[in-house]
Amino acid sequence: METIQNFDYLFAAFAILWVVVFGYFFFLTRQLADLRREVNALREERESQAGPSTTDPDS
Amino acid sequence: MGDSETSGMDPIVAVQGLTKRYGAQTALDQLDLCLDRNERLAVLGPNGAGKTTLIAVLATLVRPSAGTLRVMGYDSAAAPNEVRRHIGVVAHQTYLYEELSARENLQFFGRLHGVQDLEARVETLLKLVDIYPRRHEPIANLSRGMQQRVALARALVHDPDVLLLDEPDTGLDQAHLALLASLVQGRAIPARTVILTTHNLERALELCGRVAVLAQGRLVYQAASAALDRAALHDAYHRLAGAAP
Amino acid sequence: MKLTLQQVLAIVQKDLTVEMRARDLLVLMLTFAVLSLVIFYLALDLWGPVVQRVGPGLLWLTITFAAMLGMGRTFVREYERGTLAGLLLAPIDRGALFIGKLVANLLFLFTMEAVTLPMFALLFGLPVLRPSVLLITALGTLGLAILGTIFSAMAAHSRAREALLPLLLLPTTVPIIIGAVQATSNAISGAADGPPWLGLLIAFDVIFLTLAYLLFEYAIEG
Amino acid sequence: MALSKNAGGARRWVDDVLGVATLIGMVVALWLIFIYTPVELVQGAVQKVFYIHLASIWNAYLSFFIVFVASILYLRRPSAAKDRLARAWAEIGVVFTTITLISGAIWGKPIWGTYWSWDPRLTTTLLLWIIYVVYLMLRGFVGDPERGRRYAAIVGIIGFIDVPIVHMSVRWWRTLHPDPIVARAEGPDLPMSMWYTVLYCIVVFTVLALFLVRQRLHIDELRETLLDLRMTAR
Repeated sequence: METIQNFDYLFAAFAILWVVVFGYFFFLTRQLADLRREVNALREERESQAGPSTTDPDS
Repeated sequence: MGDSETSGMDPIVAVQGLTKRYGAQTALDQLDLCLDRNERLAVLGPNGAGKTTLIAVLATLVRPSAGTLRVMGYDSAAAPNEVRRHIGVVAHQTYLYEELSARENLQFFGRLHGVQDLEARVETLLKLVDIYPRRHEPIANLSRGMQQRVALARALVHDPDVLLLDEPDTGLDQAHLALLASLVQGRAIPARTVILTTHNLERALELCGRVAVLAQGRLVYQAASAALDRAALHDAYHRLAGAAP
Repeated sequence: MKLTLQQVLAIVQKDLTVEMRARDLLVLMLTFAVLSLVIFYLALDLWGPVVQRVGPGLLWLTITFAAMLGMGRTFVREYERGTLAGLLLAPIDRGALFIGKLVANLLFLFTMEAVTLPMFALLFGLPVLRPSVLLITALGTLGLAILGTIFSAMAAHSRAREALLPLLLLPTTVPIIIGAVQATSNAISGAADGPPWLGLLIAFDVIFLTLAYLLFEYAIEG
Repeated sequence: MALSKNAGGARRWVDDVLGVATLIGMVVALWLIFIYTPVELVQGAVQKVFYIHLASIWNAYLSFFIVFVASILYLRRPSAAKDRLARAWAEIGVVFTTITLISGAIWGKPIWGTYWSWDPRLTTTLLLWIIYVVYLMLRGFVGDPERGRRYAAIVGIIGFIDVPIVHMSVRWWRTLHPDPIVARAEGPDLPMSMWYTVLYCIVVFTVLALFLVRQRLHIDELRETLLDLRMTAR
């Protein structure tokens, strides 16, 4: 009888587990995607202007 | 004090590849430096060139991100307290306690350094920097110039072999600039190795036998004061700092 | 060894002299402590058996917060005026520097408690001036001062300053506070059963002292 | 932690393997928890929270232990990699401590009749959570990044040593009051199927933690790359 009574708590606990884990995972993947995009953009930008600015002024 | 056998071969201050980064900022960049006994070097440079960081790293107050510093043969990472025993530092801040008098300040720092015969040493220094009549007044009551003189005395309290002076002329009047010169040049006291920073070229040439320009964390120009090519120095300074010294 | 002792003494003496002339720190701590006792009494409407039960807790809350206020200032003061660098320039073992600062902090806190405890006894009517309670107070204060000294050195170098100290100190100092409150409670009520809180306090102090002594170097240096 | 320098490519397969393993592992875990293990008689179905609760706290302690070790190593010989490792694990530790706290509270409601009972374990876990949240905030509070890393390492050490002390003091403090715990399915008389499930969950959660930590480390490495790119571009 009791089994049925506290099923909602069990459900809530697991729901929160998934929310936290997936929430964190998506937070990470979004950051990763943003960073990858930025890195690639910068790399391309540098490759396109690699010609004139490769020489270091001093040393 | 400090009469460990350092023959002509051994540099008193030896800096190699010294680098200090603050996050993405590079304050000191692969800096090399070598000073022999009683050699005096003036480091010139505009604000933000890294002068203060250089002094702070040489003083062991800031850990370098890379590179080594040796003073009197002691490595600053392995034996920092040995290095500290041999250096005296004057910085922008006086490192003095406002509530204490000049005499009490010197006594405190003398005790920290384990100075022998402290009483007499403090008396001598107070007279030397011309603060003796006001030795019992709290530091807060003294003018900036007087505080600077006490700071000079504080740096000398343990009779260090090396003096690191970050713009030591701050707040000094004409008469005491002469005092500074006699201290640095080893006329009022025994000569020692000195590194000082300034943005006054004339003072640098007057006080030191060697001049270097620091810009963007690098020593970009070095020369003996006597053989100084002023045009080249001005040029180097101007090009790298964007302002004449 | 002799030099180290001389250095520690120099630091303690210097801190006391500076404080004797400036007086801001002790005045701040004392005013705060007395004020909190009054506010607690008024806010909680304390009387009768309730005092017996929550009194020790209030006493330690007062001590903890007053201590935090005071210890936070000691390093900020050195840092703001640039005298900290002067200390670090000295060829002093960083552990010795820690001990010097710790002893100075302890002496400030004991002075604060020398007024707070009688005030507490007077206002709350609890016999806290017994030797047993004094011993507990000393041990608890030592624990607070140990963690407070290392954390306030860290807080002084941060942008948050005074805000960071409670964040670091309060969660880590929970064992000290629990131990001190329970021991005080037992000493007042004369209860002899329960865990050996006094011994635990000593153990906590020893553990924290060892940790802080070893780690202080990293907290203070540039 | 052998981390290759470039941001993509070669070691992607490790992430893929870990990700797939976690996913499959989790499905199996759910099957074990809900179908394989019997329903506990006293507590009812809610006792099944136990599996994720225990696996989470295991992960939290594992994470903070790694933070502790990395912090010691960092202070001995500072390096950006050790700091990144410590920070990544601390973050994962906080995530799992959060799960532990919430699942514990939800579990407690039908059993104790209240979400929060100041049970010694829950209280210790709450303090643990606070200490490591402060640990994560600390770097942002300190201006010089190098100093921030050093301070974080100090807290990573003191915090970890503090945990058993806190637990001990809280437990002894708690003995003065009536214990509200009715029963917990953690005694030695647990059926074997439950033990297997618990152990299995711990393994799966550890794999999950490894997977998340690797993602977290990738972010830091990419940030570093970005910084390098920007610096050299100047």
